Amino acid sequence: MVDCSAPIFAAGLNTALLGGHHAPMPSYVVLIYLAAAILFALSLKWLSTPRTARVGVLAGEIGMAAAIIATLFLPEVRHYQWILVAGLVGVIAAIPVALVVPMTAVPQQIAMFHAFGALAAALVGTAEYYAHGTALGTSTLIAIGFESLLGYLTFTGSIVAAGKLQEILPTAPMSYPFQNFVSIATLGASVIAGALVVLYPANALVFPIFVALCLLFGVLLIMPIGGGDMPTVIALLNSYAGLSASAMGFVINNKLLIIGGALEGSSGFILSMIMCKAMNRSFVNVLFGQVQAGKAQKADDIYGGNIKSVNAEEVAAILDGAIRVVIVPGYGLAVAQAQHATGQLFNLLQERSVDVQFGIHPVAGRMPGHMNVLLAEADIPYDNLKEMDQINPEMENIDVAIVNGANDVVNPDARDNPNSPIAGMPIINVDKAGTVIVIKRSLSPGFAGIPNPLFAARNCLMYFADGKKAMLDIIAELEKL
Amino acid sequence: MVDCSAPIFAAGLNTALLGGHHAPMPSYVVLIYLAAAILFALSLKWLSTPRTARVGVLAGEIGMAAAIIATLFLPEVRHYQWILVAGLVGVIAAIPVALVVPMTAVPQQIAMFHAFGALAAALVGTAEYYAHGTALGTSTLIAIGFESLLGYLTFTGSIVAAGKLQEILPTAPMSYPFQNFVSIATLGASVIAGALVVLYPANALVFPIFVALCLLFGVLLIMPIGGGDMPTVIALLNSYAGLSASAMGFVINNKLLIIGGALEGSSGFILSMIMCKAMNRSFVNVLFGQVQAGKAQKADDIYGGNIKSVNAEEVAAILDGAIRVVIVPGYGLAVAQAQHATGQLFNLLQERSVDVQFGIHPVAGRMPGHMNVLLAEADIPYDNLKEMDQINPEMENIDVAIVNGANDVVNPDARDNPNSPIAGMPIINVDKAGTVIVIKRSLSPGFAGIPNPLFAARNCLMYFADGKKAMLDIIAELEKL
Amino acid sequence: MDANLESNLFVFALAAFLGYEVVRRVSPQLHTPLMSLTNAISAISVVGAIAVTGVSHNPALVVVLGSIAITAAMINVVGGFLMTDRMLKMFKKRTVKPPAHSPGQHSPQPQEPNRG
Amino acid sequence: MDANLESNLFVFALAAFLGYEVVRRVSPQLHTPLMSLTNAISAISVVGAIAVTGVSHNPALVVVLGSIAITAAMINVVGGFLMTDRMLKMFKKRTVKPPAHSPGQHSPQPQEPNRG
Ligand SMILES: NC(=O)c1ccc[n+]([C@@H]2O[C@H](COP(=O)([O-])OP(=O)(O)OC[C@H]3O[C@@H](n4cnc5c(N)ncnc54)[C@H](OP(=O)(O)O)[C@@H]3O)[C@@H](O)[C@H]2O)c1
Ligand SMILES: NC(=O)c1ccc[n+]([C@@H]2O[C@H](COP(=O)([O-])OP(=O)(O)OC[C@H]3O[C@@H](n4cnc5c(N)ncnc54)[C@H](OP(=O)(O)O)[C@@H]3O)[C@@H](O)[C@H]2O)c1
Repeated sequence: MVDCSAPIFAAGLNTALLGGHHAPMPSYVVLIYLAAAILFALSLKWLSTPRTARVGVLAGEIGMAAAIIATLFLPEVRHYQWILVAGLVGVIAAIPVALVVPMTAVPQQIAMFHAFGALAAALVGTAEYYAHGTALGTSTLIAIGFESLLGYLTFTGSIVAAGKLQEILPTAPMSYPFQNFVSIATLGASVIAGALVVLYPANALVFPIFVALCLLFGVLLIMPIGGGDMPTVIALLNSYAGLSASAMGFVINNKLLIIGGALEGSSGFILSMIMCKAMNRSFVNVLFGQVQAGKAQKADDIYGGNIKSVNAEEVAAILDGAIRVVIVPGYGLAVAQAQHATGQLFNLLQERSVDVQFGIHPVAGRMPGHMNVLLAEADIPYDNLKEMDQINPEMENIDVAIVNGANDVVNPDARDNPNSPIAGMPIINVDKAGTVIVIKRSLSPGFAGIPNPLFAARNCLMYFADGKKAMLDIIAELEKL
Repeated sequence: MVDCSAPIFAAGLNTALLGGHHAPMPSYVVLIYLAAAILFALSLKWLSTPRTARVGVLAGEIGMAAAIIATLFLPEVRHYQWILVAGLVGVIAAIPVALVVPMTAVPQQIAMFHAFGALAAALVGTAEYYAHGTALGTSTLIAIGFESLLGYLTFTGSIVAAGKLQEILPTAPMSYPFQNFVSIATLGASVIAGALVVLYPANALVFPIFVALCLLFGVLLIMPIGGGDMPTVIALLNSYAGLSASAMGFVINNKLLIIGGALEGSSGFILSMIMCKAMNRSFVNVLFGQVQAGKAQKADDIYGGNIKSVNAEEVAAILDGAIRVVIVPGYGLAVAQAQHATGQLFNLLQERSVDVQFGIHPVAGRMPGHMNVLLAEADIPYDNLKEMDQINPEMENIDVAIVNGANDVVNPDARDNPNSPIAGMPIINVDKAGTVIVIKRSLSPGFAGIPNPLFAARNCLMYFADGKKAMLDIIAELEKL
Repeated sequence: MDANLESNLFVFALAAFLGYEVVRRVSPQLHTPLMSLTNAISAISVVGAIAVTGVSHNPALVVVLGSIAITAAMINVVGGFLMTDRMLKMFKKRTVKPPAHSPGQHSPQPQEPNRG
Repeated sequence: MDANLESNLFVFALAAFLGYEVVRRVSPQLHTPLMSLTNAISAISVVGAIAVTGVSHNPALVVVLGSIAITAAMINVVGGFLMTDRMLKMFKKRTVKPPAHSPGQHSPQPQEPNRG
């Protein structure tokens, strides 16, 4: 028979130390987990184009459902009453929220979902610690440390981010003396507390302190960052939440968790990179709530005497003679909830045989792809939504460009003035169109806080109004023609 | 202390049964293997464009070197004299071959390298069997079975494929009565023998029989397939060799082998798919050596009285008046070794301010990308090598298309005649150019064995000559002008 | 190195690489649904929450923490998938109305382009 | 399921998926070097050959088989990488000669395109 010889025994010991307190999984669970992992990867793959995107969501849902059901069949799972009640509460809480949240509030809603996901990951780490405490091996304790740190900081960080996006919390970058020092000291303290947990797992005091420090660090990390940078931050928190789930996978030795978490970890990371690149800012820059140095021109120097303002009737007359029109939406469109009115104008113009395209800047609005979601909500076919690189070469053949609530993403200074704070950020070249009509409520600046020479350009007309009202008025005037 | 309790013990037992006869690896070896695996994936990723391709090769080489060195440091590795001598013999044997093999012989050389790689995988499986035989668990024995089956069949199969490509073996599809039955019966017998190995590992007879059957099956599988299908077959054997290495990874529980093998497994599979698609043939079709049904038109009906033939002087005169020229190379260019002469013509035309592009069909020649390698050898910048989809839309603006040794890939029947045996295969639309000059030795058909209505087209001129000689003669005439 | 840790490291590295390759192909117009979908997927931690809650010999504190984790994770799962799908449902290939259909990329009546 | 088998299955599935994603982006003009490179990489079986040859208590037959395997695998490794690099060295971005440089995509002298 089999003897308990040294190498075998050592292998058994290792298994016991790292996740080995979980019984080996039955084969069918492993195979279902494997299938779920592949479905998750396929799900992201299929999301790459609108044509297959919904199949992708379905794949993700099936993978998730299969994984949950398989887990319920694990032999060691017993407390079904707790599990089912807790699960049901979650489902019932989520459905109405997910179905009614307005599309303009998607960023903060994603942040809130994150907060819950990260909380779950952190709580599982905590539970593992309290369930097995001293019996855990060093590497497992380290993994629990990562899981908790990332989970708890993402939890509070995401709540702060959501608060800023919903404007419950002040959106301005909040800075106070020694701000970076305090943040880094808190992080340092959390890491030390975490190390103490690993070294003295039996000490009842260090774990709660560790948790408190992590929660605090999440707040300190996000609080100083300005509201406009929140989307980048959310993508980054996305990444942290994923890494936390991955760490949990290391703790309980579950490959599906590792894969799901790693997929999100890299996805969030890439997205925040893409956003930084599209804004021409560095990562560190965003994270430390700094605004890029550079001398913006004085508003009065630019605007003084050069602003030509129009009303709805005049805009309608201009549109009546146009053949090719480009609409460039921006954050103001979301604020004004003007997507449906914009859709109506689109339909009206199309009925009048005008060729209408949308020019979508990658960081228009407050999160990547924000404008696409809003315009899709207004039933605008996505074939008519053109990316920056597609629309720019056409711009010289465009008769009228309508800028609705966008500002920084059409600021020619970014292209032409190397001293501008947003120099180098690629823009949509509306200034190259025949006529530009800019709809916004005032001459106040956009997210970057700098004036926009476009407004004073020879071919630019300002229509000062709320984005939605402006659209509806233009439609009314156009219908009279 | 730790007790030898049931679940822990079970885990230890499993470890012993599956790959557990190898001592656990030192951490640094594991980390180097992990780095090597990532380098392999990066290597393929960087190969995606010519700009980064050589960095990709370097990454692969570093990964491989690191993995080999780390393996030499494994504690259980002892017989250094054997290892070093054997390795050195391999290195010394490979270098001259790799450096002198002509670019036209690359397909068969790849097949030969395959044969060696697959042999190595199969021999390791065999060695594992003889080293641990009866002590191996069922799943390990199954993995050894896969490793040996795939390894040995790829070994003989690749040699046959190389022989056909080198035309040492007859290139025609060799069929004999009950051919498919014999092949499938041999496969069945190998599988049965493999099952017997798993069931009765102690029996000294079954393993050699199993090996012999696998070797035989490799020959029977490839022999009936025509020489022109060899590239597809080689891609498929590529895939098998990878899967065999992966199976070895399962046997000795080495993740690096699993990853390296899986990367090649999917790569070979995709490539054979791409080739089948570009030829509009089904996979099964290729594998069973079948030629697609369909009625080719009679050659005499098409060609009779419609062939206009030209000589080098006339071609030079036509080129002298051309502004935009496309050269479409085919298998004949490789046979004639005409790449350098073609490069000279390219340079000469460019010096005369003619815009010269190459139109590369994905299955021109006898392996994917074959033409690119040949033309690159002749120093033609790859920016001037256009893919089929890039060149076709331009074809109507091209003055002269020179077809050098291509036939099937410019056969308009594939596009226009739904009854053609190659109907549906995408082609390069040279017939849409102003004038087409086709260089080949005769009116004999290409790989698909069917006549080509292009040769009888109004705007087509035939220049009957060897591909290289034709190019040199045209150059000589052009230089006189 | 411990065999589990070893294999987990390989799995993590491969999955992160795969995620990178897959996600960077996602069209920018779908970046918001992407964030929402990966968010839902990372709530796979519900599996861990169930495993930790379910074990019968665990102390009450652990079961309570686990149950809260299940609720939180399920909110993320269900909310994330539903919201993603709701967004994607809005992405339409073309409007069905015939007048909106015909103009397409270029104006149907051949007219001289005029500027402004 | 045995833990090793489990993790090996995950690793295999992820690597195959990753290979698929990476390889299908490879430009068709590089398909031959690709075949040659993956061929070289799959000769990673040399690692297995070394491991099996090296173990001191293995019977002579095993050591001989292993040594042949090492030789065969090394031929594949060295030959594969060298040949791939030799092919790729030939891929040039642009010829350096100035006359060949200027014509580029379009003919430099503005002339009417004539046909044939
Ligand atoms: N998308 C992302 O992922 C992301 C992430 C982080 C940061 N950002 C930053 O956000 C900015 C986005 O640029 P953007 O051009 O879309 O927006 P923006 O530069 O922030 O400008 C928005 C404009 O909308 C106007 N507006 C506000 N409410 C309005 C209403 N109800 N009706 C009409 N107009 C209204 C504002 O002017 P009035 O007040 O005069 O009306 C403002 O000038 C960029 O600087 C980008 O770097 C984007
Ligand atoms: N690339 C791949 O991966 C791959 C794989 C498998 C199969 N195939 C098949 O191979 C074919 C490739 O098409 P293709 O157009 O390149 O070649 P092809 O259709 O096989 O025709 C080659 C032509 O070259 C001519 N030729 C031979 N030696 C020559 C020489 N010394 N000088 C000048 N011409 C010479 C031959 O005509 P003469 O004898 O009259 O000179 C022949 O018509 C396709 O049918 C494809 O499906 C390709």
